[in-house]
Amino acid sequence: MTYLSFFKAECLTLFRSKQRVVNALLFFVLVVVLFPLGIDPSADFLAPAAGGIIWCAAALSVVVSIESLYKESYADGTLTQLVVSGLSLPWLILIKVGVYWLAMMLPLLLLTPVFAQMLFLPSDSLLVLLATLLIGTPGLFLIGSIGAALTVSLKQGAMLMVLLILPFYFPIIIFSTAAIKAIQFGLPYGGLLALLAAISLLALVVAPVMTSLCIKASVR
Amino acid sequence: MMAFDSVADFLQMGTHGGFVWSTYGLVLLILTGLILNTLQGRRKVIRQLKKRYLRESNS
Amino acid sequence: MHSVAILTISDLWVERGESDLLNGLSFSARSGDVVHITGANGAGKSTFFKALLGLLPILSGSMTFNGDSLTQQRQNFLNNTLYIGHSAGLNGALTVMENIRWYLPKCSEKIVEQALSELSLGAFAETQLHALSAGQVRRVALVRLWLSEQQIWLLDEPFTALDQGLISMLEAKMAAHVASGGIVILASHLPLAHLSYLQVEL
Amino acid sequence: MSWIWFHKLGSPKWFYQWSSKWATAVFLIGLLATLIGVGWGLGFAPTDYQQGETYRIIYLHVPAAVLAESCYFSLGVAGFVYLVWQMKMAPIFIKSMAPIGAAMAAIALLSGAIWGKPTWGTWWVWDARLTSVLVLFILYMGIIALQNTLEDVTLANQAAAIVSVLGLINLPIIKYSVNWWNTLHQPASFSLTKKPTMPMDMWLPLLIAVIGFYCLVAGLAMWRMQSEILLRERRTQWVKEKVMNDGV
Repeated sequence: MTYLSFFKAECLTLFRSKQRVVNALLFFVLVVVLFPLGIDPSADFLAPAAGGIIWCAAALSVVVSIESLYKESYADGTLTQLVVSGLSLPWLILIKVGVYWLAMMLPLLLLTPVFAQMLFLPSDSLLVLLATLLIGTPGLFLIGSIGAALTVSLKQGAMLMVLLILPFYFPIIIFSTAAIKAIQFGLPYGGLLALLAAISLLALVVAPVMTSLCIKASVR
Repeated sequence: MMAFDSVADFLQMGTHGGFVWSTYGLVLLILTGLILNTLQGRRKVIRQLKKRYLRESNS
Repeated sequence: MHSVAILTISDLWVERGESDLLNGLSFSARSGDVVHITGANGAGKSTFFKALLGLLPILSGSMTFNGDSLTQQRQNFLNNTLYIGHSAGLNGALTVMENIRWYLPKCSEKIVEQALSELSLGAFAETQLHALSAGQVRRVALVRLWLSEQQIWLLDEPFTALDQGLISMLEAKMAAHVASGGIVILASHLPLAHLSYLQVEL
Repeated sequence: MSWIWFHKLGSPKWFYQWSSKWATAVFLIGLLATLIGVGWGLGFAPTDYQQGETYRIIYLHVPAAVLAESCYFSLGVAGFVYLVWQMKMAPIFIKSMAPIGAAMAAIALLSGAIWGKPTWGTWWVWDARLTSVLVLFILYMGIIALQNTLEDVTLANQAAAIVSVLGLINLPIIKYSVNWWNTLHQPASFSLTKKPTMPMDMWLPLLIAVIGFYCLVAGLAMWRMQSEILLRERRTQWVKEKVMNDGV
């Protein structure tokens, strides 16, 4: 096994099970739709809330779908093979999470302008929204990966995983929606994007190591 | 030297006695629960271990 | 030339849940050795492999690899080791060929196809693994084993779901592997028919 | 510097014996100090010129809030110690401390809400402090849930340690972000810190109550850790003798 062959295998596996990604995206769409349906369809409410709605929907669909990231490899023994492959487990995890991020975020970023339009988000905010998604979601995926590894050995781990991980998403959601609010009020938002980047970078350093510790403890 | 003139005043706590006293009641409840839970957990562990050791020495 | 012990285990104890396992297991393996670990269910055969691979902490005892502590040589050891456990460790979404090529990217397709047909899997090269039967999946794991370059094979119950012909075939492959300087450590409740081996009872 | 204390602390047997000597005393001191502090605050401290008598909730609210955060900090440190040195006592500490911390956070939240109604006219405001204590409470519940769900002890240890450490890294970020978010949404009109400095005879009982809570929590934690030690070390001879001979 090499890092490259693992990367290829991951891409192939995800491509074969694309329904998983499609489901997560549909979930995202449904959560977005819930807000106009459940609260208020008028532009007065939606326009200022649009950034927050899209972010909440994104965070929820990430946390729900990433729960099964390691489930199948755990069941079929490939996770054990990764641990004993002699390659560095944190790097393999980074590849796995990275591939999943690409597969889910590319379509999500393409969907976002459509929903921004439907939620009456002013067009100058759209770019900031896309920037926050691009910078902030790696943090969501990396933190989610830890949660997925924590609960990989549980059959009914989804709820526990959401309970554990969602609080760690709060800062990312707060800074992202704050950046979108900032541009709507004509305030500077660069600092907020930098904060988001800092959180994602911190997660990039910490999460693969933590995930690998959990996985090593789980596959025994 | 108490800050209140009478027991009635003390129980009244100005205008919001209900709030103050219900807080104290709730906290008392939670803390007692925690202490009882701690002591009971200890008894349970010891009972459980005793049973286990007795079974072991019998077999 | 085969006198130097590559892997030495001495007085190994591992804690697993309620009990201490392995009973101070000791043996040493030189290149060319087949070590056959036997023992009742729950005696710790799988536990031993997990301790060897660093998945379980050891309670006491020592393990050395090429004369150095195994814990310090872990990476080196894992690079020279191929472990096949109870589950085959193959990805159900990938085809047979993709599975093998994922583990062995340097192997050419031709060689893989040859090995596949040897195990009568030739027709399934482009079949996704979850469409195969348990026995077939087991055989794919064997293909991976045969094409690997690792010196040490760690096989946990390798004969499960194999018929008599395949068992003899696997034994022959093990014989060939140790003849070329390899080491095989296997745990199984079956005796080996066609091999000379070092038996370790747990 | 001698590291012997560190190694001793890592030994469940040593800790059990050491804490047997201290747990009850510390708990009783805590109980006494809490009663003195709270009683003083309730009956003898002067009336607040702004809030009247209602402010007396502070003598429970502040100690609980302080403890909720201190407990979480200690969990994070224990998690770190476990991940780095695999010290046996660390997961025992985490498991024993999490429910106590959760109780403290619950007290802080409830007393805060009840205090809020007469002073702010509402049970809850999305104030930075309240929100971050709420997050803290959820984090505690997460750790407890994780410990109760994972059956493999080693895995549960590892998982709880990891979540604790993550929380330690994340708590300042959460606090900062919530603070930030709060100032964006509404001016911080209900800040405790903005009040004029407390007179001596108001904060002295508060100080005593805080110290009392600390001791109370320490005593409880020792007892809970002792039970956990007995359970985890059940296969050792000393636990067997302890349980069978003196019934502990």
